[in-house]
Amino acid sequence: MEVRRTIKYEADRVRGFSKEIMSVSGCDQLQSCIQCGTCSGTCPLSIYMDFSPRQVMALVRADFKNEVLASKTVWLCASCYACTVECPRKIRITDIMYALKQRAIKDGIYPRHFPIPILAKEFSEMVRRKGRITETLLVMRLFLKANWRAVLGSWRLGLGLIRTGRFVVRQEHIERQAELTAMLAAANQGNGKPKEAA
Amino acid sequence: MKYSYFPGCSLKGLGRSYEESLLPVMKQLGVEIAELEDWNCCGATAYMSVDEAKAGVLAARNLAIAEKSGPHDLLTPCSACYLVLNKTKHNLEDFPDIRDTVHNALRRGHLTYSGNTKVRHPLDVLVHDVGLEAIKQKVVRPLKGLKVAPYYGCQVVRPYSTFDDAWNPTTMDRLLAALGAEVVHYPLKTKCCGGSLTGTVPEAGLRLTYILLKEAVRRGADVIATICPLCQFNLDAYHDQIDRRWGPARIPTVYFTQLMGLAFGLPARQLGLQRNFIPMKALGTERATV
Amino acid sequence: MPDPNWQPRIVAFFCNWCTYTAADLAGVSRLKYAPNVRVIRLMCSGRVDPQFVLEALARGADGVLIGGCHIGDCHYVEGNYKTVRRFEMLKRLLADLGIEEQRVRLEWISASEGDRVKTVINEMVEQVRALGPLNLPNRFADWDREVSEWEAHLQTEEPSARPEPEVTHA
Amino acid sequence: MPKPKIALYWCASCGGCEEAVVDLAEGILGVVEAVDIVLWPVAMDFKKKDIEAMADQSIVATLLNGAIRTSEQEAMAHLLRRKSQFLIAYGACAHLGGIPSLANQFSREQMLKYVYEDAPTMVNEAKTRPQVSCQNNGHAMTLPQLRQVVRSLDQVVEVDYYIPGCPPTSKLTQAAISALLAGKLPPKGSVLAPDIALCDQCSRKGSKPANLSFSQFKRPHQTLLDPELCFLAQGVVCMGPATRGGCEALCTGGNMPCTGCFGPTSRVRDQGAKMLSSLCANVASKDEKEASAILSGIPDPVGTFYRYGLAKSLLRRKVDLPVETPETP
Amino acid sequence: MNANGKNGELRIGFYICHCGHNIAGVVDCPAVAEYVAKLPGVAVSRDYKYMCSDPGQELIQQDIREHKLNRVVVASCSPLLHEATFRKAVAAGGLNPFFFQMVNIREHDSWVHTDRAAATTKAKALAHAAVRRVRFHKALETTRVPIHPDVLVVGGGISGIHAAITIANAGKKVFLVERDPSIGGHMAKFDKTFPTLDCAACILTPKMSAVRSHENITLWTYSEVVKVEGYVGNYTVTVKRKPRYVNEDLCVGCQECIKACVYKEGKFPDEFNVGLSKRKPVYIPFPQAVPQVVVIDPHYCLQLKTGKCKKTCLEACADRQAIDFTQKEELVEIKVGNIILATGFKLFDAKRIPQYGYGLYPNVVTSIELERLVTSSGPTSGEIVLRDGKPPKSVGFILCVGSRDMKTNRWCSRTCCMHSMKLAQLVREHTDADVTVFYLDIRAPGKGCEEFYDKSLRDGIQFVRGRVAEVTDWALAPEEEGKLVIRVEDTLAGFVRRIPVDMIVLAVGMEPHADAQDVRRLFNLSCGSEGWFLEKHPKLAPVSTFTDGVFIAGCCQGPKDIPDSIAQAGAAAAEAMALIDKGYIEQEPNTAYILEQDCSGCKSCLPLCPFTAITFDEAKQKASINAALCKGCGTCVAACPSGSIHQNLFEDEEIFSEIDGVLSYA
Repeated sequence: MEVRRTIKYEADRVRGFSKEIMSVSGCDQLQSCIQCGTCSGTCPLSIYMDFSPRQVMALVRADFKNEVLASKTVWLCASCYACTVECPRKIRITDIMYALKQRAIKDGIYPRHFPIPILAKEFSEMVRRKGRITETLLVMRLFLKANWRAVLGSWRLGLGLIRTGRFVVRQEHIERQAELTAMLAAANQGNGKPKEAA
Repeated sequence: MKYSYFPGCSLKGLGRSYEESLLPVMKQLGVEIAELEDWNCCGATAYMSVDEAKAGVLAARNLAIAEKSGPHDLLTPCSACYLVLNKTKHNLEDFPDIRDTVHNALRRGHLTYSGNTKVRHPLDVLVHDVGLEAIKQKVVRPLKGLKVAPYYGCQVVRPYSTFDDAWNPTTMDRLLAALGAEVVHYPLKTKCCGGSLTGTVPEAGLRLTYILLKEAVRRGADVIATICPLCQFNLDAYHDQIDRRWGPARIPTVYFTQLMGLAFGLPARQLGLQRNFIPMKALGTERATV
Repeated sequence: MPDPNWQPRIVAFFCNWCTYTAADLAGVSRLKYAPNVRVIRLMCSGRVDPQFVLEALARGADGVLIGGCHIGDCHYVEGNYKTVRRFEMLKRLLADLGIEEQRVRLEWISASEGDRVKTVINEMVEQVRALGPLNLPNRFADWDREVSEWEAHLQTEEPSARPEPEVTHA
Repeated sequence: MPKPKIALYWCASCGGCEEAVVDLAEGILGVVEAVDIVLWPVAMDFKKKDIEAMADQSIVATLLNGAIRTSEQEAMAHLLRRKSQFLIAYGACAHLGGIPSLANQFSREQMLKYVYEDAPTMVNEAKTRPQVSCQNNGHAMTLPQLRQVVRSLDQVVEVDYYIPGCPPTSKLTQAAISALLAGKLPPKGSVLAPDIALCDQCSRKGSKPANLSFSQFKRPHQTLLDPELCFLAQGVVCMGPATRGGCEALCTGGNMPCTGCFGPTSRVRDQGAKMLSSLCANVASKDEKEASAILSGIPDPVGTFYRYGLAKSLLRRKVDLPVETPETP
Repeated sequence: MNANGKNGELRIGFYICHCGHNIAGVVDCPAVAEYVAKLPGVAVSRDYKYMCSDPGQELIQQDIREHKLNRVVVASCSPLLHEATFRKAVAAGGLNPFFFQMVNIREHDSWVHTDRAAATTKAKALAHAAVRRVRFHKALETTRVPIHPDVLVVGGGISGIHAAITIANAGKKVFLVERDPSIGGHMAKFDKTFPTLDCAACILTPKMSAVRSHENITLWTYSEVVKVEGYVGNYTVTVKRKPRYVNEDLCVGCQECIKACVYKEGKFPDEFNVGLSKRKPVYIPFPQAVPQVVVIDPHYCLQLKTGKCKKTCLEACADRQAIDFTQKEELVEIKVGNIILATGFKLFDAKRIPQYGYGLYPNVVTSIELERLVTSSGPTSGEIVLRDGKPPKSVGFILCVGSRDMKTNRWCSRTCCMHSMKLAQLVREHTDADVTVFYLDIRAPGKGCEEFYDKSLRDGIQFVRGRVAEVTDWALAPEEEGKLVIRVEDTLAGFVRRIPVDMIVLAVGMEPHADAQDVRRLFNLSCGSEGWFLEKHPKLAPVSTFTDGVFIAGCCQGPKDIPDSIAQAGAAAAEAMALIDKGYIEQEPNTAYILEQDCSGCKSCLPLCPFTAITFDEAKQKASINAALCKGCGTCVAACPSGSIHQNLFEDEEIFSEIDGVLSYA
């Protein structure tokens, strides 16, 4: 029988992580979480998560950065905002999930071969280059990156799309791409003022 | 009545039949619609997962263009776009930090946004601006006896919507009733369809879709009416996988605008009904073919 | 030149029943706010004589805050109505005499609104800080320099011997 | 035994106070009998040097009228202060700054520019301005310097007594002089007039209702003034309640509301603030907007409440005017 | 004005209190003492650990004697807390108590600032202000105003009842005014009470009849207070008595009229059974109602609505003739010295949380509805049944419905945990249903309550920690068919669960009455941001308010259980009686006065006084102030254009000197 030690030592905490997350616009309410579980109860996907949303709140508040960023939970959030609307402490849980996703991607800590972060990256890449998304092309890229077997898996779907004339192959794009690129570049410099590590 | 129009990527791709039905319906009701010049992807949920600042800028560019193009509200059919644009609007109001960043970036494109443009969903506009009475006027083929499950999905009613309740919205119910349809009590009307998870994590995403379909069938609906391209795709396109996993729960899912079109007597083809995987049987196609 | 370590000086007149009590509550709740405000307790905001506001400004206050019960809640039925009306005119008078409107503020804060005391005081301190010092005593001195220097000049000009005054009465 | 020496001098004033002295009529003769007038520019030919020649404190009393707004007036004030045992601020201007101190709402530059350039009646292409000093074929000519701030007498030199009014009445002047000569003077710094507000002696007092509140303010020219009824009851601002009596209610008797020339009572630090306070408190509306509309019937608070006393008010002057560094005259 | 009145040379004693660390922790007290020592007129300047302690006060008295002090300034906490204490000390030292001034450097300084330097500077300025101010203080006498011995109690719930009886037993006259047709309030609806499970009716009914029979209690039900004038000791209260169309003196509660009513069956929702049963237009609220007098409901009675009715009730009451359709609403004016408010609370409306399906699913009920179901006198005579009449096999209790929720009510309603456990145990008694309680935290701090929680656990009641997300009627599993499904995260087990039940009980919280704000205005009280009436001090004066002579008891001050309500009612009664037995109240001598020789008779002040304390003496042609009527607001003082009105304790000179003082920066 295989056993795993689950005890946590202080060294496992990444001090300041909770502060960092709470400093994100709209995430400060996390402080007043009472661990009631409304978020998990409301969440349609919590039943597939390794940590429930409530546990994620607890982990963040306790600075268990690595545990949170490595968990599937944040990636299973479909942004339906049910938790945010229902939370009795008015915590913007969905936004906290986003804040966590961003950090996971930044630090490269997220479950390997897990398609969602890859989708996110491919998506933003396509927007950055073309200004618009062409879903079918995006999905193809995703399958190639994440797991090419899926392409075979869903050939029927593909055919169906072609049959119903929903399979677009011409990449959509905007006219003033340069303008957009410049703006996105500017976004990096933030508000001009110095910003604390985020 | 005049509105700027932000189609969003889906309505040019997988969700094109949404646009195909929305535009003629609005035309019938004498609502003027001008597509936003050089609009870009709203960033959807995916971009927000990568970079909050850039996501804000993406969305704000559209708001800025809309504001420049005139004093009209911005009509936004896609739920994701509706949410993202509204969220950005709110963030710009609530958080100075984001505001500075975004304005700073907008300046690079010689754009400004002062927060005037309102982001509106067609459902909101149809029921509150056009009005049910005006819509009833246009109905030539009432959807008599058609049992419809009104499905709103998540992002139009949560969390920024101001025109209906987040838990038990009724706008579409009233609209469908006005078309003569029989509205099925459908308590899952605001449950999540699985979003992009249907593709990325089918065992999770598709199950949500399945539950929605099964419950609609169980409650005797002929068709599910939706207001979001992604919902429509998920509920319509995955039936064979769903059959394999949990058994059949076949029921057509169409855009509420398509039902309006039918009631207004427009031909089914013109409303893009032929693009459905699961076609609208009985009355639906019947009407469609006359 | 504005002194870098200048701090706004604000005199507050709080009514005994609502705002002063609210300030006590803020204390009991250990709320933290800027130390620039000095509170003077009156029984009612209706006791705030416009002279008090002018005196405070003339004596070096950079701002004056008046706090009373919400309209309709006055412990003395309608004292605060009188306050509103006086304040309205006082603001116009001050504007005519070159004192920015944000330097004087009238707020209704009920006994339970300790947090409001904190917010209002912090807001006001920042507003006044943004306006910079009023410091009338200094300005008076500046104005009168033309007199004092001339007086000094006259002294030097006339070193008059002062014989015994011939005190005369009819 | 020599008659006590008396000096009369005028600074920034209209001359009305001189008239008031003359108005003593035969009373003046009594005075002239009793005293020896050593300085009275309006009536007699004495020069500054004559006064300078006198020993300090050799003048028993100087009645100085007018506000102080030039370097020369300051010099004279100091000189007369030194030469007099009693310096008496005579009239509203010396007492409170008077009408001239309404100039304290403007900077010197604003005034000079208006008077020498912008005034419609002014023709002055060269935009010439008075110079403090100028050379003219070898002679240096000087003019007194106009101060930035108009002042009451006691803002320049120590004052022993005040005789209020614009102008003071003969009664008060007479009384003051006799008291002086009789050496029966109240404590130093007193205002030599009754310390009770005008209403006390106003003939219209009885006509004021007990429950008077204001739903509208009218200015005298906007209405036909009732000759008996209390002005406030007519919605016309009358400073009487906030103004020291002793004027025999001449204005209200002449069907004009009191404008406050006698200044506040000894118990009030700021006449205008007090009048404002009592007027506003009695405005007949509990609605902020409505009340403010009613109050807009008083378009010029400074001119209304501080017509004679801006210099001596708590704020003294429009506080944000630029301060120029004094040039030596 | 002579700075020192007739008290010879000025000798001020200054004392700054450390208040342990409360003040000294932030303010440098010795530094302040040294600073003040140098101010003119200061003879003694000391800092001390606890000025309000006996040795602290003794210190002042000693100095008054030894250093011939004629003024005393104490810098410590808020004058609202200890001014009286120190004035007594000063008086005991042989000085007029009003030669004293207090400086608030705790609530207004050390507790709200962290910067030691800034806080100390502020303390110095405030002290300086007081030292300058106190020079102008005069010897004053407090005036005594007699107290009217009668008391008004508003609200006939358990708190009001207890307060009324307590005072009446002490031989004082009490008016008890209740809005509803009967007293009894919420408690009358309860079956049993936690944690003792003794019968609510058995303990309440005797108290109710005691009210009815007590010779010192005047009971006015179906009545509301509409106007309150006056002040502590002398309130004039107007009470509106709504017409019940039945003469209270003639009706004996035989209920013949009810039997006779043209409506053979009850047709209208019965308030007492929270709509679970029906009543007639003519009714008695409930069997033990006090008074036992019939009410006729004008909204439903045919005669009163349409004027067309056989009036069978009149015939039934022919011999007594108690029924009187001509009755009109009447206003009664009473004089009382003290008022006790016990207006209670209202229950949270469960419809405001649609997720729980109240109003949508018939078998989702509120705790009070279940309460009525378990009561033997209730609509089902004690049977706990579903709407279809069958007993439930499983019942779920959802706690914190409308409590601890920023979207509805932030506060904890304090009783729902215990109340729900009580009901859960009763459900176990009456049925063989499985009971699950969904809770956030079980709060059972009261005496015997933790034991009660333990009993519930041992009774086999399931406890799931988690806030229920939703109640639905759609099944995902066979066992869920036809049931109500609760979706919740079992936060202790750590996963989401779906739990099917037959009946769901929502433990709805307490909230202030919808008209709490109006009532508050009526009695000139303050409300907390939530709308509960605000007590004068959360610890030291929990039943007093900022309006002297008005006390609060029970849930109108905040959620509480029966024992706490009764305790408060007792306390309020004691406070009122303390005032009554003293016989008078000392009035702060902060009244305004006019110096006759100064008044010009301009009449500006006359319209300003809401208490008509200012009158005009036509003979003298001058205004004068009646000190007995003056409340000391000072509005007229600020308004007197010639500065001829003064106010004791708040003289212009005192305030001007304070202004100068607070602007001194050292």
